[in-house]
Amino acid sequence: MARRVAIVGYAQSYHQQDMQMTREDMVFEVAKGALHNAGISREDVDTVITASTDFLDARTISNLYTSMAVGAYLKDESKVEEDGAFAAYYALMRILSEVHDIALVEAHTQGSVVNPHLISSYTLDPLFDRQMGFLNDISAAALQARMYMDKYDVSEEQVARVAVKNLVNAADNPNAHRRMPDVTVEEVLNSKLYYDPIRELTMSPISDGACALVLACEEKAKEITDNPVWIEGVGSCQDTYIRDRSLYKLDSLQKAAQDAYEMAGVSDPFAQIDVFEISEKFAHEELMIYEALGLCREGKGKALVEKGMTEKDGEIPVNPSGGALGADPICATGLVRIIEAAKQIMGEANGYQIPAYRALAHGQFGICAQKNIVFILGGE
Amino acid sequence: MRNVAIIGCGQTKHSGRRRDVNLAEMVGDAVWNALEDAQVSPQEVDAFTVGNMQGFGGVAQPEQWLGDWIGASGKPVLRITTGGSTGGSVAHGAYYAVASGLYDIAVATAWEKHSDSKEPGATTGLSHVALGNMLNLVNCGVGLKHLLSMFVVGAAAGVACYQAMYYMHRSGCRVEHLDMVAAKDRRNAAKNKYAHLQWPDCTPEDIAKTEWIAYPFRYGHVCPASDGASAMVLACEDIARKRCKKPAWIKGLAAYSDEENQIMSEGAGGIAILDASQQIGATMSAIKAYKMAGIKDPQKEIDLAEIYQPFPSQELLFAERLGLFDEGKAWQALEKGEMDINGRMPCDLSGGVNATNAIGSSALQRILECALQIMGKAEEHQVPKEVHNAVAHGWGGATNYITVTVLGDSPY
Amino acid sequence: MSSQSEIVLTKAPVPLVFGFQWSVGEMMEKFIKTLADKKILGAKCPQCGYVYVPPRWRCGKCYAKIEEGNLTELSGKGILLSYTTAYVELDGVGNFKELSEPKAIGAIKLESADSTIFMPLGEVKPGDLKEGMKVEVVWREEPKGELADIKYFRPVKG
Amino acid sequence: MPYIKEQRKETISVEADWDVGGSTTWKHSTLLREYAHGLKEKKIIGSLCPGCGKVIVPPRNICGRCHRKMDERVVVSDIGTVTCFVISAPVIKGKTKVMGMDPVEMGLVAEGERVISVYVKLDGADSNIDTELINCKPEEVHVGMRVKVVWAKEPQGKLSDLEAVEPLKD
Repeated sequence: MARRVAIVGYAQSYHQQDMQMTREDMVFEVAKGALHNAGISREDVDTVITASTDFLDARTISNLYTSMAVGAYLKDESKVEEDGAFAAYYALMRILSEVHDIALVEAHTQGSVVNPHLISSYTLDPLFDRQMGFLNDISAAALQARMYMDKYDVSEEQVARVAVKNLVNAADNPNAHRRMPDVTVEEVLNSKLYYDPIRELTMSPISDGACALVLACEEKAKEITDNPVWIEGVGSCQDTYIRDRSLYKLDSLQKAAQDAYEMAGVSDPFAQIDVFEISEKFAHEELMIYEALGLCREGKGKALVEKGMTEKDGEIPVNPSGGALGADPICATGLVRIIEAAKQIMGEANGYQIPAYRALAHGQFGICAQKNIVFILGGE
Repeated sequence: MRNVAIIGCGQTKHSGRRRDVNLAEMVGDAVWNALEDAQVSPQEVDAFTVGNMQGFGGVAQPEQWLGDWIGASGKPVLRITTGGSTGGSVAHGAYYAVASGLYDIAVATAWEKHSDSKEPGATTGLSHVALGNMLNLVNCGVGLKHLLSMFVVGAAAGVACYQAMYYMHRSGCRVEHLDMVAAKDRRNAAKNKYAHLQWPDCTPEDIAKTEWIAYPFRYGHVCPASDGASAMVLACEDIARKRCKKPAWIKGLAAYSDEENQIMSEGAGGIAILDASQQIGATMSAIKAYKMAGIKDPQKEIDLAEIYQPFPSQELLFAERLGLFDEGKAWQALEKGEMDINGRMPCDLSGGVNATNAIGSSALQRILECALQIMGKAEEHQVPKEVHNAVAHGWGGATNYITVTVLGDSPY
Repeated sequence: MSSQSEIVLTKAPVPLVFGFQWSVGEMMEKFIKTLADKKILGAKCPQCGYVYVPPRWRCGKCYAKIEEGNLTELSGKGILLSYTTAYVELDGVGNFKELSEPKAIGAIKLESADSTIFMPLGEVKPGDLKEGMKVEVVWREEPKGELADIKYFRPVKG
Repeated sequence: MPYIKEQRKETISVEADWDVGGSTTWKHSTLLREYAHGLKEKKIIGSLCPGCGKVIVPPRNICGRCHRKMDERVVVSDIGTVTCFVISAPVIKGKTKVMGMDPVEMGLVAEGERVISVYVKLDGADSNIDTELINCKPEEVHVGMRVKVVWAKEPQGKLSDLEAVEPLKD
């Protein structure tokens, strides 16, 4: 990369089911919080990138009435209409270009405004799949899960163990939405069945939440903080539409991860990365993500869970924060992963801290994780 | 800083009803035209930036479905949207993708297909902008008469009416000047084979014959709702010099937003602190973009402009904000023919948004048209002079979002 | 992040429904109209041979142009790649409605096609569904050249 | 109008609905309600930014310039100045439709009347409110005109209590 860019401040809301707060206030608080966390003022910021979607916010031009709240007034501003991790990616590009030095990134969704699963059905091919009427992100994930589980002989118990790990982890994270310290595999397997094998506890909850991040170029970062987290690598990729891709694997994530690893000089992610924060919208997806990230061979994701390797105290902890199963304020989810990964490196993950020098954060968007983005973060 | 150039442009024919194609095919047409123009194969493209306003066409995140149609599967795709200025923001996204050094060739594409909505024109999308706010007003007992006065004057023109009145009051510009702008843009559009409202010999008198919407706007002043898509191929310096005889360099860009002139805030609270014709965001964006481009006197150094003007008053107003004319003097320049194709500062030779408005794509088209003029590929509406520098403008939100892009025939 | 202001929940007092009418383009029009003859069309890429269902004019794999002459008639039989049983259904306003009778949904690869299509399954108990199972299309009694002509897919008997 | 017409093949369409009303619950602050309630006592409430001292009517939550909450409330005058106006075309029965409704038929506007919509900066406020100007001929309205709020006969704590503005007579 042409310049080193660091994360120097962050903030997130207490993600919850139905936040008694307007979108504007929620955005204001995280933006203010991130600037405060970085110890800078709005005046120091060069560019502001937000992430939200018109359908999920139920407002066309979703950023229109939050520009003031986020602090974008008379700033070079833009909006990414997908996961906040892509907003961080755009902000990174803006700083790398040397046109801007400090960027504020914000992302939010209030799932309580309109059911995001309904909106997911609006992303389908309107000429064919949407006309059929039954496909949405959950039913598509169910087809994906069945295909993956049949192909690699993965049991429902193994998938449930992923959910248990993340939901128990979420209990230690005060910002998470679904915090279940005592949840068991049985409880997961007995939770409400939506589309077989997807159950209430093997899919992410519908959350309200927001988060914000401050990125700075090297010289500014060093002025701002003694504890910057450097972006060492990034990769992003969009897969083919669901009709024409292999559903049982995440090719686009694999490609995104390869790009990010290459940029960061990571040849063995298992050994070289200390903690992973990933956006698993469904429990089975986490296993597929392990494989796409190169943590194990194809179809062997279940073994990592069986051996407890991705537990908080395992060799490669995944989602010590509880991940997307712990809270899923759609557009904020990926950006929260970046924040959680950065917190681990900064040593600020109170209650779920893992000794970490290098971390991976993953964001996704679209049905069956069509679009993926991977960040590799590192400390000094 | 890495230099970035536009090396290929593509667009579709715009019209009120592109029912011969579906959305994916329409966007595909524009992208394939751009790749062909740039002589770049789809395999060579490193990244895509895309955008439209999803409420207008009813498909959420349409790039996930139509990504395959534009050669984007297996590639990074970034969706950027900012209302009316979406196209400009998408182009800026592609600039930053290349300028960052992460990618060498990026495609920016933006589109709108209004006819996919059953409601006329852009009703669905536009009403969705403030629907929640309007309902809050209703719940707090807004008077029917008040709503009526908002709609009777607003109808299609909305806040632009007020903006025009503010501007006219300040500058002394009159309705006849709006007629002149509209006539010029429709004549210009007739020379642009991709434009929508084409009227070859349109005169200001023709426009003056059309009915009033609300003073100062007549039906003849207003932009159409178009179906169409546009795309550009951007590349880093090495590739641009190798592949393109005359690339259009992006020399400066900025997108500063000014919310204090918005008429309404979240939950229908007031703002409108400044009058909507002040447009500090545009002034600031222009200053920053010119500075980056090394342009000291835009009146002398800029050869032509593409201004985002759904309404003719905006062409005059923003031309001043972009520093192309003295404050309050654009209408006098118009009278002297300075904004015509042979004039000192030709504006919207493509017909601009006033003639073609596929909302998401409109601001990208402004940049694309400047690039065509620099590359000498504007065909019938090519300006008969050397174009060294051109400025493109985008405008959106509720009068608050701006994109300004300065292009040149050399990166320095 | 503690201060929480009081909020008002705003619902529309009157129905507010927007309609969309997507034009389908020539390839898709042919596909839909041909359903009236109980035929499913695919499009075979002349360069890489990938067969798309429904048909389209540009290959997303190798980017070659696909012409009308590349349209190919498919058998209406295929194999089940995956399946799920729906216990709920999303209504038009985003509520999950419990289904009194669970519905089966399949991901199907039609014979000599490469795309996966997502279709309702019928005449089969959820427990009998198997990956790799042969399935066939069941047509509406009087097909009219609409997408609804495809009623569902069922297992091939025998 | 002699626009160049083009003929194009039209393919068939497929359809779907987007039930915005049914699927959405918007979350709003209580500010507008607070403002409407104030109107019952003929009080026009604005929010004051403790940073820049600007007063916004109706109240809003956040000052973007100062990036801080505008928690203070102030009452502004019901007299103000027209900063901008727009005059409608004559409203004609059966021709002018607002959201499918006919304003003449509903008795809201007289046949042939030209509605004057104005932006008014009330004394003590820094923002404009949009309202209607009544008891004034379209030829007479001008920027800088002093106007006064016309209150409903029996204010009920609704936005409609602030009916319109009319020219201020000295």
